[in-house]
Amino acid sequence: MSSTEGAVGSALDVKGSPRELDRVAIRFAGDSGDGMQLTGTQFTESTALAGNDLSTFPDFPAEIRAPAGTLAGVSGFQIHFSSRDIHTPADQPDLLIAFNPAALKANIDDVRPSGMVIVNSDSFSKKALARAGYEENPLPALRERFALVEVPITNLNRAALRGLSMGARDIDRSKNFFALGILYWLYNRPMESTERWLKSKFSGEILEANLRTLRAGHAYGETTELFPISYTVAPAKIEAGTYRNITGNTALAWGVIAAGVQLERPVFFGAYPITPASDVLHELARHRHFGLKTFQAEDEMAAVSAAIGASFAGDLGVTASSGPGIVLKQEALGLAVMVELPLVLIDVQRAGPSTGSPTKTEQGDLLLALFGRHSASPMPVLAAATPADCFHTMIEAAQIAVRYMTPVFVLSDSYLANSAEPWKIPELDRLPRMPRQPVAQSDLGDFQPYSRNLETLARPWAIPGTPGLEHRIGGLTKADVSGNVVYDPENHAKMVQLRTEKVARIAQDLPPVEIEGAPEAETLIVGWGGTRGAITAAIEAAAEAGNAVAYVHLRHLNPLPPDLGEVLSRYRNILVPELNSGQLAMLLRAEYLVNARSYTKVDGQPFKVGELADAIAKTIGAEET
Amino acid sequence: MSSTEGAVGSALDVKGSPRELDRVAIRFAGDSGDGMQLTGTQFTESTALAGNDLSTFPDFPAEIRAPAGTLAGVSGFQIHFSSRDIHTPADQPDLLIAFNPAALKANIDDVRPSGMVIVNSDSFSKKALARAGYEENPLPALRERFALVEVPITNLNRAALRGLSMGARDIDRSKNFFALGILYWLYNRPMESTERWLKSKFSGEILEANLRTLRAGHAYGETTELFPISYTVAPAKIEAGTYRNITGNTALAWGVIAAGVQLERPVFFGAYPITPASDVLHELARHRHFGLKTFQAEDEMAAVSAAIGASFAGDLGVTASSGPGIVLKQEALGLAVMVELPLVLIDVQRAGPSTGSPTKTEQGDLLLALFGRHSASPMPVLAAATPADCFHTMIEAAQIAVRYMTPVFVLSDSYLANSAEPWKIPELDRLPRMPRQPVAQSDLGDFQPYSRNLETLARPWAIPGTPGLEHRIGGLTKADVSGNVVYDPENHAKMVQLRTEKVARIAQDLPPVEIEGAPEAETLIVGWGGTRGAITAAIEAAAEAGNAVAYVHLRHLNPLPPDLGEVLSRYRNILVPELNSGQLAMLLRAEYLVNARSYTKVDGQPFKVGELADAIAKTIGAEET
Amino acid sequence: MTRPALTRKDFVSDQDVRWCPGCGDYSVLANIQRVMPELGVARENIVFVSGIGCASRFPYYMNTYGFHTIHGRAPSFASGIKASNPDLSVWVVTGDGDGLSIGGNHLLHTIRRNFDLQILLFNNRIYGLTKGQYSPTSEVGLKTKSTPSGSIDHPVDPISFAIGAGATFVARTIDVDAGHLQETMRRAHEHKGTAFIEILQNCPVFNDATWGELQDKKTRAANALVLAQGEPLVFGGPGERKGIHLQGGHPSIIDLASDDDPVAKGVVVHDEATRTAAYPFALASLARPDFPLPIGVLRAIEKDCYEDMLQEQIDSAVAQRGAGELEALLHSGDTWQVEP
Amino acid sequence: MTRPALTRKDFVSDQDVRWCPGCGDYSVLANIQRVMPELGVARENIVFVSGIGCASRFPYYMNTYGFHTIHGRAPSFASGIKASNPDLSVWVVTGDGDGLSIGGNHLLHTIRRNFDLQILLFNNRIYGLTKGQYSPTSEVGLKTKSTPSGSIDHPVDPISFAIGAGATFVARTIDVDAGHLQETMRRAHEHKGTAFIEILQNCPVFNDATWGELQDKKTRAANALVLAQGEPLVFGGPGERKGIHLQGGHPSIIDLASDDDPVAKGVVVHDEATRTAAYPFALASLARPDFPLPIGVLRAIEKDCYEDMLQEQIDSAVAQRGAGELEALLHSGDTWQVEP
Ligand SMILES: Cc1ncc(C[n+]2csc(CCOP(=O)(O)OP(=O)(O)O)c2C)c(N)n1
Ligand SMILES: Cc1ncc(C[n+]2csc(CCOP(=O)(O)OP(=O)(O)O)c2C)c(N)n1
Ligand code: SF4
Ligand code: SF4
Ligand SMILES: [Mg+2]
Ligand SMILES: [Mg+2]
Repeated sequence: MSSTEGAVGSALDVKGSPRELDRVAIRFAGDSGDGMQLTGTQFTESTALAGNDLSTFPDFPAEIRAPAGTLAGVSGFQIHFSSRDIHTPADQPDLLIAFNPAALKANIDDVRPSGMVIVNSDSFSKKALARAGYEENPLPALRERFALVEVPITNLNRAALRGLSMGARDIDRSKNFFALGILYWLYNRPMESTERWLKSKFSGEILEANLRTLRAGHAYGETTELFPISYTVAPAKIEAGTYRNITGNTALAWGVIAAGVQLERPVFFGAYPITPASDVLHELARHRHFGLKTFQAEDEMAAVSAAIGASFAGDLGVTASSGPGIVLKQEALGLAVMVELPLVLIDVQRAGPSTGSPTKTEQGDLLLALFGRHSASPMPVLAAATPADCFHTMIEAAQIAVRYMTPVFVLSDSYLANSAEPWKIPELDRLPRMPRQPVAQSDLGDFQPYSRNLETLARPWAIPGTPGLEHRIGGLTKADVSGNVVYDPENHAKMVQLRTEKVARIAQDLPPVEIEGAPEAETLIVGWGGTRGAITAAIEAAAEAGNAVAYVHLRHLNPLPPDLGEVLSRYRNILVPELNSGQLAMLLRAEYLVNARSYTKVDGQPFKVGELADAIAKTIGAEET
Repeated sequence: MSSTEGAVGSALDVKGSPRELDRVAIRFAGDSGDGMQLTGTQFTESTALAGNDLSTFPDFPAEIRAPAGTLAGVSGFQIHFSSRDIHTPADQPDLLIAFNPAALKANIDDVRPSGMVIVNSDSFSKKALARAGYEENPLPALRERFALVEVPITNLNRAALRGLSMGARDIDRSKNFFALGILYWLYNRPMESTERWLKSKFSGEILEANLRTLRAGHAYGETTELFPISYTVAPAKIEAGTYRNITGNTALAWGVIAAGVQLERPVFFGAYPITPASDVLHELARHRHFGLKTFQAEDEMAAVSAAIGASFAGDLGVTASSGPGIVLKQEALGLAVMVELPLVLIDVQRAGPSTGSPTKTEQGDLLLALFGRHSASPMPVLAAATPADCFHTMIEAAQIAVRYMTPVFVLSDSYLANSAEPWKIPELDRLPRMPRQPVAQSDLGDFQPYSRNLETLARPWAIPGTPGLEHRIGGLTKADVSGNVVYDPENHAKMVQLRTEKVARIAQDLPPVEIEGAPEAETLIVGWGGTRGAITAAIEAAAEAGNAVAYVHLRHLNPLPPDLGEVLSRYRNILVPELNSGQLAMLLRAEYLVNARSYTKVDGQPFKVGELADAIAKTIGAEET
Repeated sequence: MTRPALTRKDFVSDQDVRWCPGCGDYSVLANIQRVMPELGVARENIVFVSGIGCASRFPYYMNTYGFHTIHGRAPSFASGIKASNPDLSVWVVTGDGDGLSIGGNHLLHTIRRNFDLQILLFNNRIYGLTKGQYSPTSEVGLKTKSTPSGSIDHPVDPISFAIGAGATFVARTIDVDAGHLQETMRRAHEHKGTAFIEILQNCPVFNDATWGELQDKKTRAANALVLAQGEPLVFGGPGERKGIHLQGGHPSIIDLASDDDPVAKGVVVHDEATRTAAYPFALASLARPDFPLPIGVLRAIEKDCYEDMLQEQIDSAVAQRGAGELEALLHSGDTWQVEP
Repeated sequence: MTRPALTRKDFVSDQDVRWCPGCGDYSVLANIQRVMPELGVARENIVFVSGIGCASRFPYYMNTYGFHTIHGRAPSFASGIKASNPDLSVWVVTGDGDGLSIGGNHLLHTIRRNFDLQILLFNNRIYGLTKGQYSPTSEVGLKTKSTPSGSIDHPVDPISFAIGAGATFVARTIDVDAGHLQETMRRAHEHKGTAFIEILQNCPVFNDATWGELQDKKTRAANALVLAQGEPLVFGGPGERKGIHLQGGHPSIIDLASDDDPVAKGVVVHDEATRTAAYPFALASLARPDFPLPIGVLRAIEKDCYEDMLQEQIDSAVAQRGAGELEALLHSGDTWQVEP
């Protein structure tokens, strides 16, 4: 794209060399129809190619189409990129670009004081202001608090596309690329990836229009006086390798595929659509050439039941849902526990209760995973820590399911599902593997469906179609070894104990607890799941402020790591930050009788680094006084 | 029934005066077809009329018809009666009456050493022995260990009914009444209640046959040498009043009716049949004249949804189920939490997991009640302690539901459901009442569906049909006060907090914790639900053995009584006996950081007094060393 | 009490309507708000109950009582409401996913119990709210987010399903056909028992023009068999005239000259109230492209309603046993006195 | 490999059968164990899947693979099994409660997807296992434990429901009619796609003689319309001869003289494979007491099976894109190198 490079080149001539920054956070905000997610993703790709570390966070309106221009319809996308490694999309954007008054109103309070705010000035009509709930034009007042830049994006875009035969509406649809062009200039990002993407997606006039306005935006940034200077962010020093961006849901889907390949079992994925889990189904459905069977069921009970059926028949059965759907799967999960078949259940947690706020995030389902089935019905529970970690967590869950012949619960959340981070693509033969028990082979001796592997207590996986292994399983209390239906008390107690012990034994495969931060500190932070980025950043911030603390982040919630109790006992205070009302804290207190204190937030939003850092400081302070 | 009295009278002449006992436990055991439950119930009525304190426990085969004569088909009924008050059906029967070899085999090991065993000797054919899995006739060996009485019941019954035109099969069906007659003589029970019952149920030859054989059995007991002596058990000294026998399920059903009367709301009961909860539906369906609407739904989701709909429309909505069905209701319960409507959910717990052992008992659903819904979805939880207590627990639950506008969870179990105890019929105007908020009245000001009562935080119950209160509710996150759909984080957090606080406030209505047994002891036993009888008996036994302990039995599991923490802090050891893997113990440890230890059993059976007494002794011992 | 007559505005709630521009739901909402005042039911006696989906947001926009429940269960909530208070006019709004996918079972049982409800199934043959997965009514081969290589589920026909469930009132109408939609709502309201109505609805965002020929006035006449009680089953585009013949249970199309008497030629005369369900089933089996799609009331018969039979049982129980007395209940059966 | 031919005994498991004496389930079990050897399927390739109920204990008694699942969901488990391994012969056993009450939705969707399964619905019009509550097929007025004053639910007809769901094979048979039951099982096995079979079953304990006239050989001829492909719909008790006439979608009964040619008299000739569902729907609408109850195969048509279409999509994906490569997947889309 020589033209672009030329442009950047000349930018330097005109305005002097760009200023070097080590981190920047940008938020794109506009109406659902303005293509903010797309614009953000494009900027992300380009930034990744520029070699920065980055973290993104899309913030959609709820699963509803709000009237154009209203607050309810505002869609946002934030990207944080840096020359050092970072862990969150940042609490406050340094720059906000707002496509209409509603977008401005919904986001302005988050912007860093005296940060930069770019608005599409063409969109600030009386009507639009009213629809956003502004009595008067807010821009004058904002000039005091921010570096406000008013750009008539709509008209500039129209001007750029003059002469094309497209309709006015189609022309206006391109305006986000004009804005993107400005930002590419402002932060000296390469435009190739976006141009390549446009060419792969569009052709003819639409392609022409988008390319033109993208470049026009770039040129506009370069030439107008509105932007006195541009910025660069040097590549981050990151481990060598091949990288890509990945969201949590894509990582989960790919983890499912990888698990099938690694375990050499076909995969059956049964699901019923639900936000924010649907994308796992969507992604998997695109990969039939892996022999992957996706099944959109009529409801969650059918989805999980079909998956268990497939596991019975020898596939790796997987199912995914969120809050309300998870609850509906619990009865069938209880059966999977009873018949001891491998299965992975993915719970992409969302903000509840009930239908709640389907597009918002929460860690509300930990206790549901542990106790959401009647009677003693133990299931291993794993939680993913970052978008890319979803891939590894899923693979480990599948390995446990097959090695121990048990359904396994995997917890992700809406934040992980939609956030992206750069991911160093792993070498496949380096992926950790567990020894797994082979599928039972035809034998002519008498086969006992509930005989057990002495190490794991797993029963044999005896697959229909294998001569000599014909047997019957079901949800009624099973006799030890034979699996026949019996009701005597001793056997009942023994089977309850065996199932519990089997899940407890998974602990034998867990690595020792890793203590990060300042292991020798007196305060320990214990986290789990998708809050890892925020907690890590907060711990670094706290350390810089002289409040060094130790940090343990749990992937395994059931069973808990065997040495966790000993580790906890070493610390005077234990703080457990969670996006729920204190569920892990409760488990730790009950299990280890330690005074684990909670720092919780249940408002549908991820933790902010600042609030966590404060909480850490307070805990330490609290202890000193 | 002069004839009978005559008979008893003459019995005294022949055999000298009956021996006085202060307690006796009898177990009836036979094939599912032998009418053991009926025989037991009849003996129970008669014993109640005799003024003894009593406790019964039926033990059905699982929900399957097993082949006649097999172990799987054995049905049992145990009654424990005494001249002092008792709390359990007793660990070991003093007398076993076995109608066939299978019944003998299944029950003999429970009988008190050198206790009495009556068998129907006609049923001990080679074939029958084989079907029961006996290689050889066990009777000779038993003569050593027990006072064995062999009665050819089948033939004696036939003889008694000779001359009737009934078919052989019908004649044999009456043999349980012959046996009942023997026992009535043996324990000097009045036969009136049974004769009255027979007359109410049958007529013609069948009535004639049953009456005849009943009396023949009585006369047989009196005249044969097999029974050297008969027994009496003096009436217990119990509080004056009118008494009746009641099972837990009947008490629940009557509690539902009473709640409707007391709250002056029509009752809508929606349920889907499931053992052991079905009888609540069956009982309620018999009382349409209370204006009671019972609805057998197509499944559990429909049952609870219809009940919530009825509550929205102004009825007291109630629903009942067990393990698997409870799990299926959780999604709708989450909605009830969100829309804050009154509802009572009854969980008659059974032994799981999955389909498990449907007719066996367990306390496996406490954590399910608390944490079985996604996200923070708090519900008050109450548990009934005895069969009769089911009545009062149900009424209190309904009062809480309406006063706080919340769904309420009531826990019973299979043991309570089917056991009977004598119950002093309460005076209605003495039943405790809570102040309740009135149903919202038509108002022409602007109505706010999520405005709150300052004391209880309850929102108004605004019933369709009321002019001026038209409003919309639903499962999406609600705006404070207005109830509109909104997604802003502050509101989300506030509503989560309000719902939690509302349930927590119920504690303000709870009485202080009552400490029974020896309050000043160093060891405290904490129990909940249907184990009350066994724990009470065990504590008395332990005290007699010099192991006095304090005892707290919880009805309120959420919220917990406000002074519980302080109470727990007074004791050096805390033992929590539960028929699960330690669910309450976990809550107490997490909430109060006290080292509550568990004594648990999960084998489908209720606690035995003996094993509990031992556990108590061990705990104290443990502490001393 | 006499109150001022209601107008359409009285049924418009204060919430902004949140559907995509061009969504068929707007037209349905507007027309229902128009019909409501004509039904002569006081606002406080009307309840709209829905499940989850775009269509299911309907209750928020009606200034009546409303309950936006959970996915698929709306008919059950409505059953409880109706049983609790039979005087209420209860309207269920559901979608092809809400009503026929997760909610199929409740729809089946609510219909067969014949509660006096109106059930409106908005059929856009797609999951709108969750952003575009195929639904149980989507045609085989439909490419959606969850079926990038095309759906492989044979769709279910809501009308056949409803008749198979024993529905006493079954109709089909079209989102954009204001007159027909309003008339159908009136009929549904008048019907005593469960009135099941499939509304062909367009989702311009995820499944645009799925009912194209029927929504478009120009092509409708050729593709729709518009039903009228007592009238022969005649249809046809400009310049054509055709009729439906039914012999031995086999439907066929016969061409008619403009002066033919359809009935004489063997065209079936529409009857909403045949004794058996054979005829409405035959109508329901008319599927495009071979046949025109029946629009209008396919079936309307009388049958007892659940809530009425329930009330009768209560009344006769009271008549026979007297109104329930708690005191008497607690003392029923064997009791005994313990003297002080 | 050639293996010794199987006999009935090979299909009898070692568990004692636990149904009440006289239960209709015994006869069904015995006859299915008799047919199995004739089907030529190896035991290890047969799977019986059931829900919860008396009938659902069936798998324990078959010496094949078996899965006694949870209440109402058996068709979904079976769908997963069949999708996982289409070579298995998968039989679903369910009841009127299991299949049509809690499980109605899964039955509907499994049927319309047309997985190649045999679904046997044991219809005793009662909940047996839970000791006698009415079911969705119980007649109005039935007094049961849960309806002491009589059921007020209008029953659903399993056959109409199945046809309404788009079933490709629908049949009705009788527990005690050994020959007909075995023949029906053979037909079901041969059919490619979901074969739905209603088995009229007696529950002597809780709903005795609910199918009395049909189970009793003496009265059967007068009350059953036994279907045979290509044969006219003729029935009648001793000394009577009647036929079914279908005009304009209205069924009626015509009396025939012993020498009448039924077809000439307008009696319909049975055809399992009509293009539209109008005819089988008409048959399904024949209800007693007005009409005899059709027994036999009402419908048998060809339609793609879900598992085949799924496999086709997989095969063509592999054909177009090659077998999936994990390495390639992880590197797809935009990636970048970070140099050491
Ligand atoms: C238990 C549960 N499962 C899944 C979902 C997600 N969900 C909401 S609406 C919907 C389907 C909506 O489709 P339809 O009923 O056709 O309504 P439309 O949006 O097309 O009007 C789904 C799958 C949910 N809310 N609850
Ligand atoms: C989720 C759940 N709800 C309820 C039950 C209780 N239950 C078991 S079988 C059954 C009905 C059985 O009736 P049907 O399917 O007709 O079988 P039948 O016993 O008559 O053969 C019910 C309600 C259960 N096991 N699980
Ligand atoms: S997604 Fe479709 S159905 Fe939903 S509001 Fe938009 S246009 Fe209407
Ligand atoms: S209850 Fe009825 S269906 Fe069940 S086994 Fe007994 S007779 Fe058969
Ligand atoms: Mg839809
Ligand atoms: Mg049945």
